Amino acid sequence: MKLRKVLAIVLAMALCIGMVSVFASCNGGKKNYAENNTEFVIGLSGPLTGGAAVYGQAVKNSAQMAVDEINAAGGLNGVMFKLVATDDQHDPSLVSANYYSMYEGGMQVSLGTVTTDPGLEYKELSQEDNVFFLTPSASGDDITKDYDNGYQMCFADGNQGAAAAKYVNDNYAGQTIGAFYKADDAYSKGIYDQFMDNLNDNVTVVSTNFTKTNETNFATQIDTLKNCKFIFMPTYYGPASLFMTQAKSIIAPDAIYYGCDGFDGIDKIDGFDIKAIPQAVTMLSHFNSNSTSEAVTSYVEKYTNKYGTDTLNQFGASAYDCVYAIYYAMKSAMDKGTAIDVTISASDLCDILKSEFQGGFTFNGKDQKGAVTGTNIKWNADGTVNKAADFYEIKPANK
Amino acid sequence: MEVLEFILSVIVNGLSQGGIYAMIAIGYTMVYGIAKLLNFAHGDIIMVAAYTIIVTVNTSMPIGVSLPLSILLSIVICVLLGVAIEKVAYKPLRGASPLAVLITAIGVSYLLQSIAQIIFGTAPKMTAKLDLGAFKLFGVPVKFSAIITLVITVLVMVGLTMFVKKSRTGRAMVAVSEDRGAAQLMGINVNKIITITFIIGSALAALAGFCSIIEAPSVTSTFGSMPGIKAFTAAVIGGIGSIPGAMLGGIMLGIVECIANKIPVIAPYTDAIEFSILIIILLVKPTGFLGKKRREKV
Amino acid sequence: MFKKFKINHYINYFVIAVALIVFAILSFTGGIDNSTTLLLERIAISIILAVSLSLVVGFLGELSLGHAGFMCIGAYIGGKVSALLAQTGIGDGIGNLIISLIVGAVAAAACGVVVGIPALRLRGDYLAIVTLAFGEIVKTLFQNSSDNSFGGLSGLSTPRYNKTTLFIIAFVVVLLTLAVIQNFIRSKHGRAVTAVRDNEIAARATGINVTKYKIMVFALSAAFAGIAGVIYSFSQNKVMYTHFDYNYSIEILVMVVLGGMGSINGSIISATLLTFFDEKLRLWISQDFSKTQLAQFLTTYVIKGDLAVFKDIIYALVLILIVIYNNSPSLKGLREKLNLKKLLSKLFKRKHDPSKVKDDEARWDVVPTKIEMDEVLSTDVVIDDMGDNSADIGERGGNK
Amino acid sequence: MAKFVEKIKTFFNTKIRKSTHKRENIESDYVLETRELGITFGGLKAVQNVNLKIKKNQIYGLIGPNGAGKTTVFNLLTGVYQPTTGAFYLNGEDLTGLSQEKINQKGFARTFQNIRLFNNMTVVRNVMVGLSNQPEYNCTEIESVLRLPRHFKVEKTMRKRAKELLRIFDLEDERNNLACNLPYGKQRKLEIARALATNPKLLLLDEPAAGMNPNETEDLVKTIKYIRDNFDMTILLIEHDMKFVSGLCDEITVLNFGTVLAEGNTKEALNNPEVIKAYIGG
Repeated sequence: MKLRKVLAIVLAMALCIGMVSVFASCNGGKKNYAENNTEFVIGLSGPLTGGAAVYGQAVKNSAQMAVDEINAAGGLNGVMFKLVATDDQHDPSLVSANYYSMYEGGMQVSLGTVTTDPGLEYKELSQEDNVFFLTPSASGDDITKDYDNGYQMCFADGNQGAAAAKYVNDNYAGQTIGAFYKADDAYSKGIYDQFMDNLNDNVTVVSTNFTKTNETNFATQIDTLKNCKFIFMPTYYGPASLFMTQAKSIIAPDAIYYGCDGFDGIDKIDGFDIKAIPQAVTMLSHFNSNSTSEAVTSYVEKYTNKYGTDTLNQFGASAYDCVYAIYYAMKSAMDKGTAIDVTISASDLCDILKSEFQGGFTFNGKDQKGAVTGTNIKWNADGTVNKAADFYEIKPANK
Repeated sequence: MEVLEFILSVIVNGLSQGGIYAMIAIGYTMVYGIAKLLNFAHGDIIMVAAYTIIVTVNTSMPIGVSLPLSILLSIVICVLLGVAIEKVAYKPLRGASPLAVLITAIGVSYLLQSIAQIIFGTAPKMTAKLDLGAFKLFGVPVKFSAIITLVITVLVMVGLTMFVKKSRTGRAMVAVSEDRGAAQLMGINVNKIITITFIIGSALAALAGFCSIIEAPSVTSTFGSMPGIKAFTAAVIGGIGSIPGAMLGGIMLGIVECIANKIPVIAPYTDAIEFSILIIILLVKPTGFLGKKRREKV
Repeated sequence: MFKKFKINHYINYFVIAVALIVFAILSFTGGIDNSTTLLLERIAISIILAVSLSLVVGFLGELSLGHAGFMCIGAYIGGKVSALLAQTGIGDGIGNLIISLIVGAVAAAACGVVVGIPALRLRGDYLAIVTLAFGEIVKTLFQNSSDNSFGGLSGLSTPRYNKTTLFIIAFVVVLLTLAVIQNFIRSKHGRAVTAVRDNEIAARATGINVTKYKIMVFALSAAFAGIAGVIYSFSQNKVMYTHFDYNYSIEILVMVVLGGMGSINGSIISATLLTFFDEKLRLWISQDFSKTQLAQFLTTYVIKGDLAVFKDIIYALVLILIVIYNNSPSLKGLREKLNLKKLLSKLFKRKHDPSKVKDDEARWDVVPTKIEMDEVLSTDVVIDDMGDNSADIGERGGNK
Repeated sequence: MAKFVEKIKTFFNTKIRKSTHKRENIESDYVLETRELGITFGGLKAVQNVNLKIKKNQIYGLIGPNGAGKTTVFNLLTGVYQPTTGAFYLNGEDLTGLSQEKINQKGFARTFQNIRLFNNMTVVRNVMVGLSNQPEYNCTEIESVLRLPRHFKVEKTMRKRAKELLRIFDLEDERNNLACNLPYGKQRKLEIARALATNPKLLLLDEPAAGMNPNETEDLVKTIKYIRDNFDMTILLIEHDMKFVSGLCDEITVLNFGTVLAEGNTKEALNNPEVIKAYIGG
């Protein structure tokens, strides 16, 4: 019995010491975690697995592509960039672990999160350490609110909803229109709420929504909207394409689907033949993969060659621009004489970038040839983006 | 008109959705009755079937060839997969605690989902070739897919009932589920019966996958989990172990789901309503509608 | 009095307390990172969940798949109380914390009683699906709550407790949980509960109040799950209902089963390890592994999704292999050959002889739990269901 | 349709059945007295009109061929089934319709035909479970969880008492073995010890000698007599072994097809031609 006790105590001690040595390998406090960096580290937290992984992968792939291009061209004054992407599965509760592992692993600047819900957690964490983030696609209105370290590359949901409401007010006064959105998604719900707020009273809206991330059967929703001639769809393209396929023969063939930037990529989905949809598909977006502008065609070509068309969408395009925007903002600061060392702390870099983004920095893509998601992009004082949104007809109505 | 429309759509959509649940539930209930294990990976077999069908249909073959081929292929693949799972993951655990088997089943389910993600990525796989259109019945649009599902369900149920009642193997299955030990003593090869159960269950899952696909032609790696849970609920409502019970439970659940979805006020609570019905039924009748009471002898 | 102190009963407190003290000192001297404190918080939450579920699964012998539901109630109710208190004079200090913990625990325990009632009539898989359904219902209710009650679809905003010290509180709660649950198990009441698990009919015939104990165990287990939920809500800015789906309940169940059912220490160890590796593996794959040649090769030629999927594959495979290895009847020989305990006792030339074991040293917590299928299937003696199956009543056959 | 109505009726009947019996205590000189005790399953009258009268310190046998309803009587007396007719009394106190736990606490303890031990618990803890309802070992959950002195006191005295009980059955050395690892004969004994631990007034033994060899049986006879003498116990037992019954029981009741065939003095009852006929067949 004695042996057992001794053994147990020894084991316990060993376990304690082992745990301590594993955990406590570095000393903390407010320190500069980037002091051993040999590259500029860009962080990203996005859904790489799970239901929303398409978007996370698009962002990760595109950001990696941009980083590789920058490095291939010699980096920033010879200093290379490195992208660190972590998986948050679109679950806000995983964000803090991701954030700290990146921050304490030397992250100096970040792309924030891919989606809005985790983004709200991310913004709280990053402002404590003063880490700059420019998110490609977390479009919630609250993402840039309250603090000054967060910026968006995509349109804020409120702006998109208001723009769509204006379009409907102008064209569908006195008529009944339909709306289809994902009720538990901050992006979809945010746009929808703003849309409803800005809508005139003389437009009647039949609304229907869904909540499950992997919902594939929209029979009920289609049934509700079957008499509408104009359907506003502030959802991502995945569910939208399913809706359209299933509604093909139920919704009137001369109806119009109207989406926001989440629609982008809908014509590229493998197995979804947009031409077989009789209705017109339109959207308001900052990125159109069919655009003929040089920046877009070159991005689309490179992305498709490397990753295929499955994940080609505005998320990725936006992320691609984000990396370049950060790159050019840093460059611009250096050109002004600000020293940016490779071991600069995240907080110091954040202050530099903040003054750039608020001091009239204009981003116009690689070599000033226009960005993938707009031209002459500027940022407002509240962190939202200031660029033009285009109205695209992805596919006209058949006949 | 509104009332007619409501009733008609509930009948058609509810029955077809219920039919899908019923087919999955039969798989659950048979495996449970005979192998005494809760095959948590059953829902993921539907996912495999759905991927198989979409990939086959998306090839350049004409739809007249690829569609029947895809159904056949999905059934074959699912049956092979089902048997393989049984042999690799469940058979070594025969005689072990049912909880251990349940955990293994959960592991298999995770494994299938992750493998699907690796092969097909996370973007939904879709097909444009499986749109069957709709027709108007009393002015109400009815999808052909719902009709096909209904036909398949009826055929499957009649066929299965006949099989269990009339064929030797079917009766042997009933015997094994009643009393495995006694069946073994009577010369029934229990291992063979369990394999056959998995074959039938997987084939039905493949058919359920086909029916789901023609209704909504898109699949992701988690395609089967919620239908799986719902079908399990249906099997329990009907009395787990009972094939007619699974049919009854599935169809009931489908209709409830359809009605709940039609009424906007309660639509968000659809899942809660379905699960509450389950709890209430079990509290009133602890073995489900058609379940057998097994009492412990004192 | 000291003679009564049985060290092997208290070794787990000892280990956790030492670890806690070490980490607390490190934390006050600035020796650990935020990522580590976060991980410690998560580990503490997992331990509380696993130990409390182990009470139901391991000691009462009932399968529960709704543990995340209780946690959800704790997180939402406790979080809401904490948010309300933060607006009043109490602020967000330790008083707030204690009140929220208590309210969350009580709310969850009340729901535990509600789930305990079906447990009186249902067993095994039937009860499992009811608990699963319960978890999903709770989730749906919070999902559809109005914006100013529990935040509905956008989740409930809760005050985030100081993150450098929350793990200390969390581990103090772990110790408390252990104290309550272990003391409960190692008392006449715990004996009664295990008696109900082993043979409910005999327990009734021996005068055990089965109703009382079943409901008590469900309530106790739910209360601690609720406490874990409250701590979770302190560790987040926002509580989202999506976090508490049935997959999470299953994760907790896996911790309990891998730890060895009916073994509290096993649950603690497996909860710690699983949480640790879950976190580390996720970060390792997305950060370090993805830079390797192998990863490049895989992403280019083999896989279509992200490497992050590998975590799930590893998890699933390990799970299957461990369970098969531990439970397969045909591998019994191999297991016995490689049994660590036996090897150790051979090393020390000690033979286990039960007749020489001192009473107080007989193990409480490691029992070979074996739920017989027929017992699981039976809904037990429900007198008003006698109906028409009279054939199997009586002593015909006299089997045993 | 008629069948359906019938089903609903029986459903409600079974629900109501519990409340139809009104408990009334009687004057009785017997430890156990049953009056017109009977139960019907569906249409089958499993047991009817059983009138047992067992005096204090008696060893009373309940015998009959297979399927005669002996165990059903036990199940009725211990609350596993609720009787459809009749009532039973312990020292005149009506216990009909009480739950199993309550009946045990009032003073009936039983063993089972197919042994039901707490298999994954040690032998001594099996007995301690039996002891836990005794007033002298009372200790609330709060006291246990907070480890107040009372908890330790109760545990200590309980364990001591459990060991004493085990010593009577020669099980003391096995006390830290798991119950499922005991040999068959010892499992039977342990079950009796556990029943005895609940401090009953009447001990019901369901085929205590089943599966035992002659030596063990002889031993058991001694033990049962010892229990009666030293614990001031009244015992009702079911048995097949005639030698065992005639050597042990003061009085017996013979059941066949749920009805009483003969009762009274052991020798006389066993020599009753009806009984012989029932056993030998005919």
